[in-house]
Amino acid sequence: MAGIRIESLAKRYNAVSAVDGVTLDVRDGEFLVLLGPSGCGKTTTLRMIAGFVAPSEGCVRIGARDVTHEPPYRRNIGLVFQNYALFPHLTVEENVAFGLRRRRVGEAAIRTRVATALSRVKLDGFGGRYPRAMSGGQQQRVAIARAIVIEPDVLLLDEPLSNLDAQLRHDVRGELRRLQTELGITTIMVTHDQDEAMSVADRLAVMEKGQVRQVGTPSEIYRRPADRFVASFVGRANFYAGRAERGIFVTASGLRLPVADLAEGADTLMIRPEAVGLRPAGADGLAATVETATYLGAGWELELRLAGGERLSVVAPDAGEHWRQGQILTAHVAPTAGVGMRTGS
Amino acid sequence: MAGIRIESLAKRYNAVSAVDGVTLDVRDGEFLVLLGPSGCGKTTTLRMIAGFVAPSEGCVRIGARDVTHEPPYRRNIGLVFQNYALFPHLTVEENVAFGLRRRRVGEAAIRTRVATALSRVKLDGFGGRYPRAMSGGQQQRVAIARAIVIEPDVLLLDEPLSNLDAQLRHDVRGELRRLQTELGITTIMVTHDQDEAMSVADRLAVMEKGQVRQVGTPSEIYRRPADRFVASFVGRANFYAGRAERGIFVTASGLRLPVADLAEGADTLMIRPEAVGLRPAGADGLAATVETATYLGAGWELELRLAGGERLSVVAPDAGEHWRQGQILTAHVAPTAGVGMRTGS
Amino acid sequence: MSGETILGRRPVEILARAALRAATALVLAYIAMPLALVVWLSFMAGEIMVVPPEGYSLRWYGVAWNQDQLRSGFVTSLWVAAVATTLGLLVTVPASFALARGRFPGREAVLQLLMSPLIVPGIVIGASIYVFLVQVEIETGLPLAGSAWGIVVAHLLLTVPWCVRLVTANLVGVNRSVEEAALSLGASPLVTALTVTLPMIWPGLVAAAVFGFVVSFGNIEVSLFLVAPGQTTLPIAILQYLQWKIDPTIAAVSVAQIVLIGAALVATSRITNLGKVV
Amino acid sequence: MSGETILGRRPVEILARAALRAATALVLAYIAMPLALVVWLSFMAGEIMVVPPEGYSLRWYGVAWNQDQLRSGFVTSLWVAAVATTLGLLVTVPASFALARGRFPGREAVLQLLMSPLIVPGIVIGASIYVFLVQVEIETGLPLAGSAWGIVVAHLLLTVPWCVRLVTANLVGVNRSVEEAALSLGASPLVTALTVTLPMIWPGLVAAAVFGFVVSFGNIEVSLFLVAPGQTTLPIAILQYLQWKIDPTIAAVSVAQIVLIGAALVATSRITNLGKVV
Repeated sequence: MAGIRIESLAKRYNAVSAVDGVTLDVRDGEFLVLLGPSGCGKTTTLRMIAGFVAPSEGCVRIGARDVTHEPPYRRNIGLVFQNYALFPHLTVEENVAFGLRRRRVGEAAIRTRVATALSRVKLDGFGGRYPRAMSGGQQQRVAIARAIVIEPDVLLLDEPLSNLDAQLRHDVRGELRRLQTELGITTIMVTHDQDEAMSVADRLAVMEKGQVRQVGTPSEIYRRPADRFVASFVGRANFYAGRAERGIFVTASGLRLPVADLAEGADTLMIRPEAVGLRPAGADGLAATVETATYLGAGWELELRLAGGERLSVVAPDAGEHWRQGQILTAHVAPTAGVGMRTGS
Repeated sequence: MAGIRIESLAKRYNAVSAVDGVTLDVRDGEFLVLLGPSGCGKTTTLRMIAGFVAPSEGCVRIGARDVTHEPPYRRNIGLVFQNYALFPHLTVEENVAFGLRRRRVGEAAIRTRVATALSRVKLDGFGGRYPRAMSGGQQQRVAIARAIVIEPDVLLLDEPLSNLDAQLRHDVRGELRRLQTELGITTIMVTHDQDEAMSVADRLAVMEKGQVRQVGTPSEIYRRPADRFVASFVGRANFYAGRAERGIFVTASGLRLPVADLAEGADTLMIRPEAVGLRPAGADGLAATVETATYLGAGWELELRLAGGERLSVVAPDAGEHWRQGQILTAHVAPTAGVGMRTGS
Repeated sequence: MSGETILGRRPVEILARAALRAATALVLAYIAMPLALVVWLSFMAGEIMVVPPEGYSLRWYGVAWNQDQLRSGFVTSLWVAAVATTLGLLVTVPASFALARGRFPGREAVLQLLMSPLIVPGIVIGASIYVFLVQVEIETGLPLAGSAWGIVVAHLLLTVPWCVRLVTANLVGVNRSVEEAALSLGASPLVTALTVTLPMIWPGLVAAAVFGFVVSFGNIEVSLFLVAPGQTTLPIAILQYLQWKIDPTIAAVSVAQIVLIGAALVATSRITNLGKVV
Repeated sequence: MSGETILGRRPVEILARAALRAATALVLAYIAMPLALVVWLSFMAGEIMVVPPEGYSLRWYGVAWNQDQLRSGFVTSLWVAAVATTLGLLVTVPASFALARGRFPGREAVLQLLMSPLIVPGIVIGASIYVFLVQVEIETGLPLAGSAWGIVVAHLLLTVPWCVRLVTANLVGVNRSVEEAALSLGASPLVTALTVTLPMIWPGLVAAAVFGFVVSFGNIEVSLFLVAPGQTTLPIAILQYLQWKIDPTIAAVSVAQIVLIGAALVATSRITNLGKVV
């Protein structure tokens, strides 16, 4: 077990930067998620840590070891791929034993450790099967067993849940988190799915255009996003341009919203759709008209137009009302609901 | 424009039924969604309506016309595919004009109608491009324009949003619904995504194993699902076995829950996770212990264990609390939150 | 292993990679050798090919050009290959549609049948067709056995299986929903094939035509019994010349042929990745 | 168009489909014809092949068996093809790894180079190698020009490009992340190639071997100048026989060859879909 330290890591292809100076410190035993849209450089970063991409600049340290120039097969990492990447010509048992054989572990020890790893991922009794005879979820569990059985210093997961369907994704992410906690293994996972990232991570690193925009715990990132990009990537958000005036945010159209903990100099206000309360017309708050109302079972998605012309997206739990286009109501934004940010642009 | 009537439609491959007696009435101008997991027969049903699969039994009527034995090119349908299926060797304009040329419409009329169709999907000025030079969302809008420009009797959509990323999917589904309402065209859409289905449909038909399990409006389906399958496919649900006793549902472990509108004979109680209220320990309700707590930004996902040993999944909005494993609290289930059903098994 | 993966830097690892590169270079040199050898030979000045050569000249290109047999062989080969390819494609395209789109028993067996030009010895195919044509000639009086049409009939057996395989493979690769879109818009199956499917696979059609042409142009075995004086294909004219005299003339002819076919292949590879299509 | 799509039932539509089916049947019959013709000829009783035949007999199989030249040609061809294929695969596999996995300038050009056996006339390749071997023989005194090893050297030029293309195509098709998984588990590139990659592509290796064998076994052009009395390949023995006499003996030999190669192809297609791999 060991922490990972990445310093000013960069990868350029000709003139284009895929990764542009990433510095990260992953603590021993921590579960860090690299979150970002496709093309943000998160996978290239992971592949540089694994040794499949040579960095143009910077270095990678695993524990005390500088592995920047080590080939992948001397890094002692466990790797899990989106497409499982099992060896199709080997049984489950032989797949899991592969890394142990390369390490010249004795036959008896191999048998014990393979059995333990398979039972950790709840696949006892599946050892004799071939990967093709298993479901996607089972295959991914074999891949996880194969990666952890070698007791790697770090576990790297590249979109491990993307090929699974919704229900399975929900279950396997729970198992993955449980397993990681049990083993206490330093883990980096790459994903573009915000729910997935939030639900398993100790800390998130949100990436865009080859750079890390913000690092923090899920609640830090969601509640106090550093910028517009982070705010809208980890959830939905309404943004208003304006200025801060002693605890009150004044929008461009003159709307005055009290905001707790508002830094002077903020020029954008972010409001999460689920932080807005809906009240009958005439109540205390912002008068609003329903532009579209979409029923989604568990709740409603409303697009409101405020008196000043601004639009406000609201997600409200289903409380039995039936919202209709054209309806007039009051939107209540509590002082704790708004987050001021400086866009710098 | 015309309604669609499907009667006892079935498709068998050797001994296996892909579709097993589906009867549906789609009203003129209605937006009906066929919702179900993969392999439930929804796509085969759509393809029988389009004429790409010959039914083993039953018939398909569009308006007054029995089209069961008509080839697809004489059915006057508009079809939109998951993978767009644009003609790669033709420009956008020529793609949209294709169906009009087959109908021997004059050149001047073609130009006008193509321009109108492209402007309906907000692609004015894109006529000269080739599909490969456009984004996925734009390509799908071309496909929609190509389907509606021929003024088809019905519009069939086969997972039209599956290839788009999350944000785009959200936008395009809104546009799709708006367009359908404007044109008043009878529409059947196939999807496996419950959110997508709920947000666009006038009515849903939930399918499983080649059969329709329930037909109804989104709120009918979500609030009063006909069976366990429907309940868990259109959202998440807790189920408890037990029996109804004059307005009170008694679970197997002896828990007594008052349920409004409980039919005698119900043997299963369904509770939606977001219908459960969370209160401090000792308050009125069911005593519960937190087994896992997952923060998801907009809210929390909790797994609770009740006093009787039952598990209860709860989805709660984020109200600033930090829920932890082992915490004791009270779960409040309102009488309107539970739905009794007869599993029949 | 990968061009990107970080490689080991231990001496033995560096040595192993150098050895692999050397072996690869050797294999490639070996493959390139005949091409280089023929070009080299064609420029040797002396009548007897020796190493080192007596000198270099272009004279053998002139000699080749003045050989009537080679010139007329070139024209015959060109004509035969062009006709066999065109006819081959014409009958092939509909058959490929039936094979790629139809569902009928024995479909797999038919695709295996397309390997048959590989397993029946070409020389025997030629001889059989010769016997057959003589029979037809005796019965009908048509002068088939000695005409270039006899060669075309035989060469169709070379071009048709290649064309069917290539076109079928391309048709199988076409996204079916694009065709279904055309059908839903009111195009009949025939109109769909002509306005949608064929334009989509035309790189495959070009590849099939070029490949059929090249195979027909270079064939010697099938033609051997079907040529007649004045109706000889180029490869057989070359064979006959070589049996009489080995000098750089033939190397010069080969270079001309290589340039012709090479140009066709390069032109095609601008349209389609032949290496992938074939 | 599709096997499933509901078809039009108007008379003209039904007629069009019938015409398409008829054309397809005709094309297939034409492709199957040489196979059928050769088998038919081999069973004709008379010395002169006429239609209708004088009768049927197995006598030509006996005659063929007793022709020493054909028997020894068969053995030589078998030996040459086996050695050329084995050597070909041995040098091909490492080269294919370099081509499929390496990133170096001119990689595309190299893949084009693999088409060269198509564009250099086989007869000229054979003659060039003959000239070259004679030179080597004069210089070194090794009797290469008249030996079967000379034929092997020439046939390697047939098998190597096919093998490189097939093996490279198969390597390109291997999911890279499976190899990366092996590397991450501690396997060096060499160990990964031997324990993961080669087992994954072995159907492709079998196909390359069979294809190389078949191409070498049937080749006539390249061998023509390299054979010597007592070291003649089967196709050339057949050619020599046919120049002397046309009777069903050769048809009988061909049927034997067809059965042999056909069996190899069928056996291979149990392992791999040859039609797809090639």
